Amino acid sequence: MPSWKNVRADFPILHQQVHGKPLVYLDNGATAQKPRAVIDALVHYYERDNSNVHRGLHALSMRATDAYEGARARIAKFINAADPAEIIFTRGTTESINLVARSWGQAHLKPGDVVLTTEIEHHSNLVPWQQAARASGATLKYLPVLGADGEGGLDLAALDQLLTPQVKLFAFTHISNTLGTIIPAAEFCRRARAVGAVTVIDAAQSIGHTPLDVQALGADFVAFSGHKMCGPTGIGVLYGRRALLDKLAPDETGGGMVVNVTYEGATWKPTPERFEAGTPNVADAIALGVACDYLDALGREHIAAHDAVLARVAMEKLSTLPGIRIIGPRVGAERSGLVSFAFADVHAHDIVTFADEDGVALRGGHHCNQPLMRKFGLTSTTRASFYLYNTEEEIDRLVAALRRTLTFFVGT
Amino acid sequence: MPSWKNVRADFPILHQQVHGKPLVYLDNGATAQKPRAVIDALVHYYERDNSNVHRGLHALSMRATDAYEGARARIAKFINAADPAEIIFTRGTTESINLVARSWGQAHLKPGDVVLTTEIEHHSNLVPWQQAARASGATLKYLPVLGADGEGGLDLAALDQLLTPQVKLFAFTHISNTLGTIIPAAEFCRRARAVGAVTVIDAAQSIGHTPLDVQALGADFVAFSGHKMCGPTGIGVLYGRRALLDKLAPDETGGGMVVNVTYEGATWKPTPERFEAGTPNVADAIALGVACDYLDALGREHIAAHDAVLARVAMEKLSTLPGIRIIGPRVGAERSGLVSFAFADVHAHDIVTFADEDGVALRGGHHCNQPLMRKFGLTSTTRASFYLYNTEEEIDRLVAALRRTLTFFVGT
Amino acid sequence: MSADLTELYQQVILDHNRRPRNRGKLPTANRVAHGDNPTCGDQCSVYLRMDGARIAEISFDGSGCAISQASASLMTTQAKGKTGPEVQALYKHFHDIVTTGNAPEEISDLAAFAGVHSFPARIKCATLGWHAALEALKSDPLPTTTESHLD
Amino acid sequence: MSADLTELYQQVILDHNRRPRNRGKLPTANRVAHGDNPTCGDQCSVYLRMDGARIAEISFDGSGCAISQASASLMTTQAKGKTGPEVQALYKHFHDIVTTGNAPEEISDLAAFAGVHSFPARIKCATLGWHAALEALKSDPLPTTTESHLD
Ligand SMILES: Cc1ncc(COP(=O)(O)O)c(C=O)c1O
Ligand SMILES: Cc1ncc(COP(=O)(O)O)c(C=O)c1O
Repeated sequence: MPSWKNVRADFPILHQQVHGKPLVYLDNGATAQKPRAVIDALVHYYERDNSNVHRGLHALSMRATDAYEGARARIAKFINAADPAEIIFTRGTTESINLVARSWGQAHLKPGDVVLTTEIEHHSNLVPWQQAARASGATLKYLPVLGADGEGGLDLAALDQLLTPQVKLFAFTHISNTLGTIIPAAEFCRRARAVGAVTVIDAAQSIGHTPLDVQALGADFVAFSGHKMCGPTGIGVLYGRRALLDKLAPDETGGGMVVNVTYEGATWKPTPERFEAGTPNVADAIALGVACDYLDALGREHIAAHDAVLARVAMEKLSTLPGIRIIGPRVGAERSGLVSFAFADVHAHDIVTFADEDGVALRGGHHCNQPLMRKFGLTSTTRASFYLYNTEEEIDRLVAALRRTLTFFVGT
Repeated sequence: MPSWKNVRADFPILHQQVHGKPLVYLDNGATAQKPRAVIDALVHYYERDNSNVHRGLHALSMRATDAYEGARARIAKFINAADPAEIIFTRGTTESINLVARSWGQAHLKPGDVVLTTEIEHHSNLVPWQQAARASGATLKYLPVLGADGEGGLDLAALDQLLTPQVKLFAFTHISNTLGTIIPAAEFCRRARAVGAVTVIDAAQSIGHTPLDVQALGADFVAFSGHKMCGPTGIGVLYGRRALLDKLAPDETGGGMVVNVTYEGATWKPTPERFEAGTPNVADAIALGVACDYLDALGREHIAAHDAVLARVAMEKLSTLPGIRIIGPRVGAERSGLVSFAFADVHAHDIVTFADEDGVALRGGHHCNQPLMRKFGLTSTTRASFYLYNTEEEIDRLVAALRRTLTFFVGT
Repeated sequence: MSADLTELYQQVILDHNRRPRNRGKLPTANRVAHGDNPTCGDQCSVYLRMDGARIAEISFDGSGCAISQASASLMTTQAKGKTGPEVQALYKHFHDIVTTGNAPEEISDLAAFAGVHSFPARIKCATLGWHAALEALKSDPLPTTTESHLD
Repeated sequence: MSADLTELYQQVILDHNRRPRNRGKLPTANRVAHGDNPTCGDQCSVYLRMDGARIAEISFDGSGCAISQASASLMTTQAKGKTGPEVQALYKHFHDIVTTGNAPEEISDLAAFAGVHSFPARIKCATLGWHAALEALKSDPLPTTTESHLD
């Protein structure tokens, strides 16, 4: 059983030196590290149970199938889905969103329709909608973000104007990977439902960081990645409300998702199989279920609280750096456990390289958020993103690394 | 370094008892087992290097990127691709084929065109072409298989008739997962090229079992899965000739595959990034590279020879069973390392359940090959499929299990 | 042979598998439904001649393993003469038996399938014929017709 | 500061980063090309005024890290007065330097970038301006025009 007392001991990767300094991993917005239990689940699967699922009647195949479907049920419980059949395994958030954009988009979007999204979306929740709009002749509109640095959050007044009955689908992020803004997702879902629009929530940044109840949110589709919630790479989930999935055509086709195939055509299985053509990523799905166990043992509300403390401390300490420009919510305002910032005279890449020398892993760039950067007059920021194993001491290491970099480049 | 002397020792999963009997794993056509080196690669990655690739400048991210791109280069070498950029990572064969069927199909197929495939395809190389043909108005045609049990192989004479200039794409399997037939893929590519048709080879069953040189084959696209070649689940490859990939539109869109994104639209990176939207399955790609090392250390020509011996022995011993009907090439003819068979009075599922009691893992069913089964007047067969760690003694265990089952049901 | 396997392949199951009862199309059927087990490709059609609310005649057709064939065969013998709700109630018993392994005394015939519960992957085989029967009961009556439409 | 980092951020690089040479649009340009580093969003435009086969004037514009800015700046000072093939040859040297870390004596100015080879992820930063320059050399001449078309 994991415990907050020695959470860092659960993560083998943290106990290494980078350039002779203990690693400070602050790139959790890109991907989270994996606890021993998740790594062990992979090893256990490949050493004991590995087999193809669904179509097998021998012992290994039954074990693999039980574990795979058990993971599906575990994840359904993790997000309080009403039915495990609402959990579709994908490669990650990006594929989940593409699946909806294509299958749902092709069936429902037509010229004159509006797809609504926001100005703060990750490319993965933006470009697929551009493509779906283009393919269908629908129009893509953006809910604006307020403030020169996005500190005002999304424009709720504009939402009233934008959410017309022409809006067929509203896709928005739950937590911004660049600003750290937490979006009032339940309210957005409620307002979208009022005009009959289907909602798609990009939960990539929230899934591992805060309790998430798809029924309480009232969401139609929710997309997330395993690798950002202590699970392996290569596995993710599309949650869809059963009533919608039951009417949705498959995206990919092939083995495992068909009932009857002739040389003339094929018929489809019900959800979730209909959306999982081919041999699934069995091992990683199982390990994702174990990641859910791990996070729930610590308590997602505690993880959220831990993140919030680190964000507050980081905001306070970073604000003291000369010339820093922090984007997203202001000091004291609610934000998730990440901080993006820029300096006029030092480029993010140089900062990341210098910080790396001090063992501090940061991300510098546009964070798959180019249009938003451009809106702020930036081309890149540096981002520090926290998770359950980070500490306040690590924030001091971050600030020291930044001071050293500033001294080198700016001389202050 | 693996060696043929103690190959079984490399595979932890083999050393277990099922129902009190040592496991005899003969379900390799469905998925192969993993050597220790592949499992270790996953552990090593998650314990030392895990990070998001491409967009990172810190130490872990550079290590992860190097390992991921190193795996791409390793796989390019494995199939003798001219350029690592011709290797696109996917979830597996099914997704690889869907990618071509959609991206290539949408761009090139129009009413009047013909897509040619064969009567022996796996659903994963069949249904996507039905869908592509339907979407474009093209016609799907099938190259027939000869003989009441498919023992005559594909009808080469009919190929002359069918390969008209209307054929824009020819998709065929390299090795049949149901018949064990080995297709003359190089000849098919040559003849397809002569009429200007693009070729798609489903190499799911051949990739781990025989040397495969995409340039020698002259293939345009080749699809395969990692899990059938000692690699992890959830990773596969689409090989595409550079000249074709350079002109191909992306399938999925999102982070990592774009050059420039505005609120109005986006531009794409070149191959392979263009086809890998979102965070890739980094760990499993790296482990797949290690699987290539493993197979090459043993030598794929030796694996093919080993498979051939087991297939011959199995054919001889199985032929002695009363009432057995073996489909595919006849005793003595060339076949890959798998044998599918049926009995008039005992259903495949009952056989698989009985064999499992004896620790022998078999597959029973339609093997994602329903139309072919129907053509043979069957609904299912039992399949024993071999790999590098199987032995002749295991075939004796198989035959004994079948005898016991027959005695029980038929009394002979 | 292990105890589990002996339990699974009870004598009554083997008997129904070797000599299926009420097998084949029913020329006089006024209800029909078809069931698939997509996992393995097994198929089962069930034909009913309803006489008012009761099943006057019943047959099944299809292909599958010993468990699915025997189950469909036994189902026809049990369902004959019963009403829809009665068949529904029987199925509930049967489903309990194959999922838990516990068979109440009074429905001893179906108890032969208790061994299925040790083989979860086979539960779908055991219930295939029942599902088709329940579907047939719910289905619209066939138009009065000759046998040929059933081909 | 580690030896690698000192090597990377040589004085000449810092100097070019702080006081970039030939920065900004070139009103009289008759060739222009644009380079992107899609990995990080860095951008660089290079403007040329060709006088016959030679680069009479050159400038760059864009945004990026110290390495990319300094490299583009230094590139402009090196390319000025040269022909296309001469710039090509210089780039070959430069590419060798940033990928191997070995700098031949005779091209000592570019040698400041030898430290890049310890930071493979930064090679694309160092070559961004060069790529844009080579593209500009290959590009079609701009129609005679005012400055405005370059906005
Ligand atoms: C010939 C053939 N093609 C395609 C596939 C599909 O591969 P996957 O399920 O890994 O996508 C398989 C394996 O199931 C196969 O045997
Ligand atoms: C907000 C957000 N959406 C979508 C994604 C895409 O997730 P993935 O790359 O795992 O598909 C990410 C992460 O990169 C993200 O932060």
